[in-house]
Amino acid sequence: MSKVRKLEEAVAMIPDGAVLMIGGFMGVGTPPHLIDELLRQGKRDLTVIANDTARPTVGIGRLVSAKVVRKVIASHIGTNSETQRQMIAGETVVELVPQGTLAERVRAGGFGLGGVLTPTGVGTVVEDGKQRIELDGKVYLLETALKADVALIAAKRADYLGNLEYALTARNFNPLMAMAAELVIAEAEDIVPVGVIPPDSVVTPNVLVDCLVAKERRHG
Amino acid sequence: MSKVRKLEEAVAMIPDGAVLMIGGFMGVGTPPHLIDELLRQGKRDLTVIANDTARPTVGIGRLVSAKVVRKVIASHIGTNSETQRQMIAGETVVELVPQGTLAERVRAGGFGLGGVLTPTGVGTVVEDGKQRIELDGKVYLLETALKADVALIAAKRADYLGNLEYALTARNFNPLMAMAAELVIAEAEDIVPVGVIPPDSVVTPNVLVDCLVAKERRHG
Amino acid sequence: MDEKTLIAKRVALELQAGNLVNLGIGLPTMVAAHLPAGVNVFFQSENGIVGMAPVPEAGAENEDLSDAGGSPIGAVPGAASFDSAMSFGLIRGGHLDVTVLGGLQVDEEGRLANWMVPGKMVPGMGGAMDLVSGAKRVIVAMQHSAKGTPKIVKRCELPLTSVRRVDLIVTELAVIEPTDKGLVLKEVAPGVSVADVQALTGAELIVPATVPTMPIA
Amino acid sequence: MDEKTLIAKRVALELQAGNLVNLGIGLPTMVAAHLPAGVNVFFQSENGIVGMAPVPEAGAENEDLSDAGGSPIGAVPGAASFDSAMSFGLIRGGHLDVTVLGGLQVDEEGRLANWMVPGKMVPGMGGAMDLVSGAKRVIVAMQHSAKGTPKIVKRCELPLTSVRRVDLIVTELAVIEPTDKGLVLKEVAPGVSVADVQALTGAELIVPATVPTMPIA
Repeated sequence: MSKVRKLEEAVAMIPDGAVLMIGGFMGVGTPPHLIDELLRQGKRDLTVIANDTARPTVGIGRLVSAKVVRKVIASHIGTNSETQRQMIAGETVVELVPQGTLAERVRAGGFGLGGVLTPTGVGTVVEDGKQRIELDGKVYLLETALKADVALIAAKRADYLGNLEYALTARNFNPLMAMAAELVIAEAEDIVPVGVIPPDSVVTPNVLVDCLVAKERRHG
Repeated sequence: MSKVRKLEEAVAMIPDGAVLMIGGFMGVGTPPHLIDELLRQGKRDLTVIANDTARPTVGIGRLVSAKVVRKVIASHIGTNSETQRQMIAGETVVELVPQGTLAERVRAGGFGLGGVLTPTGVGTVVEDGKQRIELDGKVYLLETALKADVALIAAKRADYLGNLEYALTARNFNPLMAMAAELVIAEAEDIVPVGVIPPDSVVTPNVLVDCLVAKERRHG
Repeated sequence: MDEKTLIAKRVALELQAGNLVNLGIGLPTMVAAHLPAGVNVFFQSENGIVGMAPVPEAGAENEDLSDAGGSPIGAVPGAASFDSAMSFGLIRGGHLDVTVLGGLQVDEEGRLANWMVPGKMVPGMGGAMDLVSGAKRVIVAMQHSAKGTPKIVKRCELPLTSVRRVDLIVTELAVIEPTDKGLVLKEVAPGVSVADVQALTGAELIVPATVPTMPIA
Repeated sequence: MDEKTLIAKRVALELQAGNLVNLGIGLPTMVAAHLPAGVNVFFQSENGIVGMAPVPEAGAENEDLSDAGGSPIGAVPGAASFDSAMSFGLIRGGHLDVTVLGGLQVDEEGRLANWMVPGKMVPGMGGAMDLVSGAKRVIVAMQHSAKGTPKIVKRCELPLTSVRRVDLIVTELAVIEPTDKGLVLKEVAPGVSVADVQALTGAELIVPATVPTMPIA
C-alpha cells in the first residue's frame, strides 16, 4: 500500500478554510512544492499554524502575500513586513505565541494531552485570558493543545510506507506537526524502498503519514 | 574536555539517599555496570524512578533484592515478586504511575514544564489527590513534573563529548531521564571520537551528560 | 480448537489492513499469529517500536530489541523505534487504531478493570490505563468466567483501568458490544446457545432477534 | 574599537568553557567572534541545533542548516540537531547556561522588554520569552541609549519579555548588575566616568566605592 500520490491529488484533499500546520523555520523545512500547489489550486481562507511567516517571497510568506491566509498563529512575523502590514490593517488575524510554547502546544495536540504548564509568559501580555496555576510556589500558565485539519510536512527522506527522516535544522516543527493533524501530507526530497531507513533513524513513524507526494523524476 | 571517568569514580558521586532515575524497560536499556557498582559501593536509602523493577535478579530488580531501595516510583512491579513482597510488607514504598504519565512527568521535569494535562487515569484511583481540569468539555488530570538528583543512562554509543545514541527498544526512558536530573551519568557500549556520530543521529546532546563511564578495553 | 485460540482467531477478524495495533501480554499476544491472509497490520510495543514481529529464527535475537515483557522480538522492514514519551504519544494521541487487552472484569457500562486485585495482586497498571483511554478501539479478549464466576458484571468491584467504554468483548462463548443502552450480544461461539452465555454472564445482555455464530472455522 | 565590538568583547568574557550559549540576532551574534583564547563553548540555535558555527568558507553552505534568522551556518564536530520541542526543552529546562539578548528597555527591577513597540513594531516574541524565563544566566547586550533616550529606565513602558530579573547588562558605557537592591554599576568603559553613565541612565544606579574599568584591550 504505497502512500505516494501526485502533487495535485494530495493538495486537492485540502478544503478552503482548512486549518493547516506547516513545518519550517524561516522557510527552512517548509515543503516547497506543497506551497506552490496550494497557490496554483487557489486555496483560500486558510488558517496557518507555523513558527513564522518567513519573508514575503519565501515559504509560508508566499501564502500571506497571495492573501489566501485568514489567520496566522506563529511565534514571530518580524521578518515579513507584509504579514505585519496585513495584521495592522486588520486584513489578517495574527496570534503570537512564544516559540517554545507553540512547540509544546502542537506537541500536546498530537500526544493527546490537554495542555502543559509553562513558566514562559507569566506576568506578560501572553498571560491574558489564561489560567495561572501555582505548584510548589512557582507560577505557570496553562497552555492548551493545538490541532489542525492538515499538516504539511517537509522531510529529507521517506520510504514508501511513509517513514520520515529529517535533516539538521530543517527538522524543527515538522515531526511535532506530523502528530497533530487529521490529514498528514509529506513532501520528501527522496523516497527509498522500505527497509532502507533504519528503525532508529526514523523520526516520524509511517503510521502517522497519510499521503506522500511523489518527487519529480531525475532519470529516464 | 573528555567526560570519561572510571566506573568507581562516577558512582562515588552518588550520595546515599539520592533520588535516582534509571533508564530501562524490563532490564533492556538499564546500565548494567552502574547497577553493579551501586551495589559494590553499598549505596543505600535510594529512591528509584523507573518504568519497572524488572525481575529479582535483573537490572533494577537487583537493587530491590539487595534492599537498598527505600522508595520506587514505577508503572508496574508485576514481574518482580520481591518488589511486591516488600511493598505489601511495608518495607518499601511503591508509587504506581501509568506508564505514559510517567514518561510525560519525567519529560516535564527535564523540559522545565510544571506538568501536563492527561486524560489517563480520570475516574480511577490514579485521580486521588490530583487536580481535575476541564477544557472544552473534556476532563484531564494535572500530572506534575518529576526530577531527580542523578540519572543513570544506558546508551548504545557515545562520543567523548557525551553525545548519545540509543538502539531499538533499549532507548525507552533513557533520553527523557537524561534531561531531568542534576547529575547525568551515562554508560555506553562504545565510545567513539567526536564527529563519528552524525548530528541527526544524536538523541541526547552532549551538553546534558556530565559523566561518561569508560568501557572496558577489549584489545591490547 | 482450544478456547484461547478461538478467542485469538475471532479478535484477529477485527483488524484491518494498515491498522496500528497494540497487543497486551498473555492471550492478546496470540492474535498476531491468526491474522487473516492479506491483512497486514503494524504492531506497536509500548516500550518503543512500531513494526514488531516474532524473532524469525533461533539465534536471531538482539539484546536491544524486546517486547513489553522483556522477551526478544524481531522487527519488520519499515519498523521505527522511539522513546517512551513518543510511544505513549502514539497511544494517547489517537494514533493507535486498536488495542487488545486482557480483562479481570468488564461491567454493564463497558468499563474495564484489569490491573489490580486489592490485597492480592498489585502489579501496577503499566501502559493499560493509557491504552484504554487513548486507543481508537479497545477490544477486551478474555475468558468468559473465572472458575465459574462471571467476569462480565453489573458493576466492577475491582479498581477500574479507565472510565472509557470499551468497544468489544471477545470470549470463548460470545462477542459482546458495550453500547449506551447496555451490553449487546453480537455473536455466540459455535455450539454455544444464548442461554449458555447469559448463564455465565453477571449482567443483563441485550439479545437481538437473531444472534449469528462466530465466523470461525 | 566601535561600540558594538566593545560590547561583544565584554560579553564574551562572561562565557566559560563548556557553556551552552544562545546568542540573539543582531549585536549578540557578534559575541561568537570574540571568545577568549581557549574558551570553547557550544552555541545553540533555537531552530534546532547545538554546535552551530560560522559557515567555514563560501560554497560550504547547506540548505538544511541555518540559524534562527534563516541564514546559512556551519556545525562543529559533535553537533546535535533536534526538533523545536527539544530545543526549547533545553532552554526552558535549565540546560542553557547563558543567553545573550538585545534589549529595548531594562528597568530597575532588571526586567527586560525587547519584543514589541505597540503600534509600531509587532515582530512577535519568537524564542525570547522562553530564553529569558529559562536560561541559567541572561545577559542583555545593548547600546546604552537610543538617540539620547535612556534604555535603562525606572519602569519598562514597553511590554515585558519576562518578569525574571536578568543577570547582567552590558552596554558601550558600562556593565550593570540588577540585584534585589537595585541596579549596581560594576564597570565603566575605558574613558567613561560614573557621571557619564548616570547621565544616560533613566534609573538610579547603586555605585560602589570603586568602579573598575572594563578589562577590554
